[in-house]
Amino acid sequence: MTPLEGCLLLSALLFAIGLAGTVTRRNAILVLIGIELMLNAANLNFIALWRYGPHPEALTGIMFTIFSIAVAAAEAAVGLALILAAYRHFRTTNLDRMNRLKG
Amino acid sequence: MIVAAVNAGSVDQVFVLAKHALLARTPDALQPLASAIISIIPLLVVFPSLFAITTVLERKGLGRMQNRLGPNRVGPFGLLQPAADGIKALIKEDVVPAAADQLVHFFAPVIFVAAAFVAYAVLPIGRNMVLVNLNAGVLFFFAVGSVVELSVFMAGWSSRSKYSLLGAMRAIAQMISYEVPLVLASVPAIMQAGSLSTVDIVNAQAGYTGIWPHWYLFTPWGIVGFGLFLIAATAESNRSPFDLPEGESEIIAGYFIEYSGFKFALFFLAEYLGMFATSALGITLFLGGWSAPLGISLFTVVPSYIWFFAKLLGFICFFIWIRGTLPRLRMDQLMGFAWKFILPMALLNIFVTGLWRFLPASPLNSIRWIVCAAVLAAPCVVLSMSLKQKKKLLIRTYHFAE
Amino acid sequence: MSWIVHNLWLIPALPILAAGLIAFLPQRRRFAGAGLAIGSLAISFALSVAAFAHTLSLAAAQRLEFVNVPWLQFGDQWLRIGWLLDPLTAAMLVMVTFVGLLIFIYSTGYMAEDENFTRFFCFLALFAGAMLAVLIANSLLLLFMAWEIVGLTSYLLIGFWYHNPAAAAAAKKAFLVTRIGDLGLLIGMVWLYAQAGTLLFYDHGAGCLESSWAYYLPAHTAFFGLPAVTAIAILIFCGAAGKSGQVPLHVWLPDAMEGPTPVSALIHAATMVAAGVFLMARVYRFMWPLHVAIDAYTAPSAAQYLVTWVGAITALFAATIAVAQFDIKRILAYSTVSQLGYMMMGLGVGGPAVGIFHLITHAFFKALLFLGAGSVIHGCAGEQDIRRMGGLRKFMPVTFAAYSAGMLALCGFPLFAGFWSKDAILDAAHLWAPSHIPFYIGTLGALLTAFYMTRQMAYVFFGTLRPATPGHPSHHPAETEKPIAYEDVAEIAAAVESDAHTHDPHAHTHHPHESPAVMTVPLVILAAFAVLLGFVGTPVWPWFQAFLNRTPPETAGLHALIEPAVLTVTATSSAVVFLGILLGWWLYSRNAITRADAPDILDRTSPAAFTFLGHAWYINELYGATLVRLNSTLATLSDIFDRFVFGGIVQLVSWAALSVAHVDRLFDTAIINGGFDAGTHTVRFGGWLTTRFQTGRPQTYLRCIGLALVALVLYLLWGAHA
Amino acid sequence: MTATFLILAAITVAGTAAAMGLRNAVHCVLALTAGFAGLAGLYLYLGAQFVGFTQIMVYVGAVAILAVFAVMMTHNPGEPEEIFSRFWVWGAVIAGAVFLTLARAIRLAFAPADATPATPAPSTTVQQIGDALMHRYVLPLEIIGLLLTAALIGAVIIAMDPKDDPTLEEDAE
Repeated sequence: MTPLEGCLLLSALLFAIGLAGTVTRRNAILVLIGIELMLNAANLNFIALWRYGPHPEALTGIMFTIFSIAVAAAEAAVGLALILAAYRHFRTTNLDRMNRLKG
Repeated sequence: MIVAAVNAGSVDQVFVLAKHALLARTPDALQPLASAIISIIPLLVVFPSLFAITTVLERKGLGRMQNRLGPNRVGPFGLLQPAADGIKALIKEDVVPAAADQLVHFFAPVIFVAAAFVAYAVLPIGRNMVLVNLNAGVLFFFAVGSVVELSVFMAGWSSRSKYSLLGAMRAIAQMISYEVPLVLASVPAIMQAGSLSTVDIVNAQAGYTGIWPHWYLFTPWGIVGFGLFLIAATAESNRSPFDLPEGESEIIAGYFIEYSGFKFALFFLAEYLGMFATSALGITLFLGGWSAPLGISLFTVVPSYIWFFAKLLGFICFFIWIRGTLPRLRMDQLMGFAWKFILPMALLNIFVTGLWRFLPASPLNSIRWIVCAAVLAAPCVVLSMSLKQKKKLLIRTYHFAE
Repeated sequence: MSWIVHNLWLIPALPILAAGLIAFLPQRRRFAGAGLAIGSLAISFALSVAAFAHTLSLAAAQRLEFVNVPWLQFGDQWLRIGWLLDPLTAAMLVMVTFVGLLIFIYSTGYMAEDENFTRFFCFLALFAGAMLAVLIANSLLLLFMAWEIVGLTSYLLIGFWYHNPAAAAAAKKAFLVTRIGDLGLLIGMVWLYAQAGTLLFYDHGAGCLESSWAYYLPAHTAFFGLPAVTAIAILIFCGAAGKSGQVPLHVWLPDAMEGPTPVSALIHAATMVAAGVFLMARVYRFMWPLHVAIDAYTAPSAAQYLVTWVGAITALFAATIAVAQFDIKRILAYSTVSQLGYMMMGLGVGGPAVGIFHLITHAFFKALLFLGAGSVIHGCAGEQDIRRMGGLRKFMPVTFAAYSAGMLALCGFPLFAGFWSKDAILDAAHLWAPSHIPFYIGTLGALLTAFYMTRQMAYVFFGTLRPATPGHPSHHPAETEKPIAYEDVAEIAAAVESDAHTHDPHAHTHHPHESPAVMTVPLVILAAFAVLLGFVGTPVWPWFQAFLNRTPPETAGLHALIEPAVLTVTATSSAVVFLGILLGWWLYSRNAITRADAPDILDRTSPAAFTFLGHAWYINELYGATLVRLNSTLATLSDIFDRFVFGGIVQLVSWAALSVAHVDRLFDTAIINGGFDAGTHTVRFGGWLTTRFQTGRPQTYLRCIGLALVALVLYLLWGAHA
Repeated sequence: MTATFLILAAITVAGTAAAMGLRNAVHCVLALTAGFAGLAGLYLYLGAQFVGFTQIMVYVGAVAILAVFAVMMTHNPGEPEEIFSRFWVWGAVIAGAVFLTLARAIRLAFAPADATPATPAPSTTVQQIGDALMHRYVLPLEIIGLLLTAALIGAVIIAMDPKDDPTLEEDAE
């Protein structure tokens, strides 16, 4: 089992964990975290494929990871801000109770 | 490394040579581990002792400033006071609040201290005396610094106490607010050196013109950057006048109220270590690290690590002096200062550094000087004006401490 | 053709414009409202005077000017309307604007406390404008339109206190009764248009009053051997009779006294009711078909007979009724009717000059009398029953003087205005070839006039004050029986007027008081005219008649008086007047009436006759028994017809429609709805199905996405294998 | 397949699994930081130094703190503590299925025979990354900068409660 394969399996596992958290947790913040996890799994894939790929000198993987980290940061900031606003409105972060469009 | 050791002064390189000698005697399989241990041990010894000295120094210095003697009972001139304190901390009962979150409560100081120590890995304390020369060294430093905040939060949250929580929140808010200017203030040096590696940065400042060193301090952006860095560092290490997190007067001791005994001592240690580390980074970035202040043989023969620690002591004294002098800020003043003055100035400073870099150096250095200084000075004045004006204060409500 | 003729239309236009403006004023802008109305009418008065002067400045022959403007086009020809200025118009203009102006001013005092002050002046101004339009109209159509507006304003003003049911009823009555007459007028107008093809009076020889038609029209005989023109004249007279309250259409005029007294004075005494007479004078030509030159001494036409007899009968009839009235305004109203009868009679026997002369003089002294009555009512806090007045000459001397002047003028006391004009009528009647009966009737009427006016004076101004005893005294045995009592009406009106005057500080004092100057000054002015105006038409110097007839005035000289025919008539009428006054004095003032509920003397002598007269010959009841009932039976019949014949047809149609609809509905429910229901059910099921997925929970969606991912990967794997 | 890799992988998986499984939200976040740290270690192990430090800085230093703050601010003692939603079994099953299929795909993608020679980690200095960012990837960099600015302002605006004092936004950062 090559290192690349290990990395890929690991990232698959991370992705699954993130997905599981996202679909099972009730707390919106943790759902957001699950999404972040899935993103990180993807990042790990990028890095691994860059590392063991045919052209390590081309920094594509790293660049993509950097950008995706930046995007993830922005996403986390906005997402958490949204959760705060929603909490202010619903007085809860429980997604099952946030299921009506009209306040 | 060997080569560097050879052509450098032997006194200067004594520790390096000693390390190599030790490594030569270890089996090759263990060499990496051995070298790591050999390099780490001194750090673990030196800086805590420096911490001990600093405590005495601070207490006595403050005492003098406040017209009192300070500790003078334990040992000659109370020099053994830190030992007494350490023993006291060790034998004291370790009280953990019943409601506390045991695990987190335990891990918080550990992580804190660990992070503080790890930060030293990239700090060159002398010629060829750096633990690891990462080519993203400065980034590493800041990354580790950011872990500190998390540990602070753990401490404050796990003790289940309003005061500690408030202290933690204040501390984190303050650290985050000042981490940005800290990083931005250090960017010019990185730009000028063209590298994130601390070693390269120091080497870039190693030379002399005549007797004057090439420290970044002696450039307009360097002065400004250093000033900003100093302020940000003071705040980052929760030192007075930015010591709101442990404001004895309002929230008794901030996030580690609920800690006692050795854990408390660990926090204390970690704070000081953090202060040392930040100061060391400042030295590395602007004060030419271990390089001598004047290019004369009388100075250059002095070993580099001496210079480094001398500068560090200077920093420490400066901090003590400040603490003894300045009153504490208010929260809104703190934040306003960070976001309305330091941040714009840092950004402007980066721009000016670029300017400096691309203006022709050789014929008319003075003109370059004047231009950059002017570009920096005018906004500085304006911003300080804007800071002066009175603003209406609102009642601050902590939404997270309900 | 001077400026004034071209801009004659301004005279009616200004008050109408003012009315429009006032209509938009808020109710509280009293001063602005009254100011607008009075100002506009004052300007109209000035213009009228200018017109009159202009007419005078012309030679007698061409004192006839007109302007015609095309109004609207139908078919290939234009319908034209226009205005004219001739002596008749000029005189009437001056009279109407002057009297109207005085009454407007008087109203500001009389209506001072009414909350609908501005509305009142809006109506008044509108009336004035319409009336002036009637006067200057050169087209029967325009005249008719203005005529109807006049009727409308009369309705509005009679019912001005619409919250009083009696007033509302009176307004309705006036409107309907005059409509009956106007229907005749309308028919006549249409017929005239059919015959003559134009409604213009004067149109350079083409107008329907001009010689060409005067020769042409009689050629057609309409029916019963009447020439068409005569028939048209009779129809037009119907309208005139309706407006001027001639028998049998007089019933609305006494009830019209429900309106505010200035209205009674202006509209129902001075101007509007005279419009009928004016109309007949305007179309007098139709009654003289065979002769171009107007000549009173030729074989009259049927229309002339009709006018004469109706006038004569009205004169006597109303006079008899007036004898037995107790409401001060009603007495005047009936005397108005009777005087209008005189005018008509004069018109019939003596031509326009005679009738219009009496109209002018009567306008002044009747307005004077009404305003005096209004002043009395005002002074007595809204009291209208003469039995509860008495001795007022001590309390309101000015009113008394003016009123007595008007009374003498009305009676035809020698040298007063009424004397000359009435004499002219009696003279003409006396000389009337066909019969002498109108003359005797007129003489008898004059006697009665003198009598009832004296009676009224005695009741109101002489004797002792008989204040209203609280809890109205049962007036009169007869009044208890009658179903609709004009006096009850009068009391309601009195109550309403006292309501309208509750702000008057003197309102509830039983102590009568003189009216303010704004009311008395017009009285004095009118009194002056009532005394003097007659002298423009004496037999000695019949200037006015000549003016109206557009003949150069000739001075007859004093010998005209002692000409036997004239002398006899003058002597007779004077004697009759003296006789009437003495009789009234002997009956009512010799032993003064002391108690409000004391029965009338005549009543004591012959109750039956008195009651009969008191009920105005039961004419109202007669109409109620005949016309109204006939009308109602007809209505019932047509209702039944409608309900069962037409209603049946409608029912059948509706049943047919219903049955069709039933079939349609069956089709609908069975086929169309079925189809749509099926469709909608499908759609709803689909919606329900999709809503299962649309839960609003992101996690559900993520689950679906996860499943999809699994499916995709599996598919790819198999693809890799294959 | 070295020990380092296994250790780091273990840390990462443990941390993330704990983050998704623990009851207390704060514990979850703390465990998450552990997981992220492990991930950063993996990056370092894979020779992506810069990315590793960035990872630590961004996730441990910023995102975790943010999440912690969010947890504190939205802590509602009144509401019942039910951490898993109703259909959590389904969710878990689906996640498991996803992992299994992916793993299967990966396993199939690598023929058991090929063992790629462990190439030495490519030495990528920060200078290279900087050059790449400044030349080849300058446009994405600008866009990212714009995005971050927008996100910053947007987050402040959204999280700011008009009723509250403006100092709230520093805390939300």
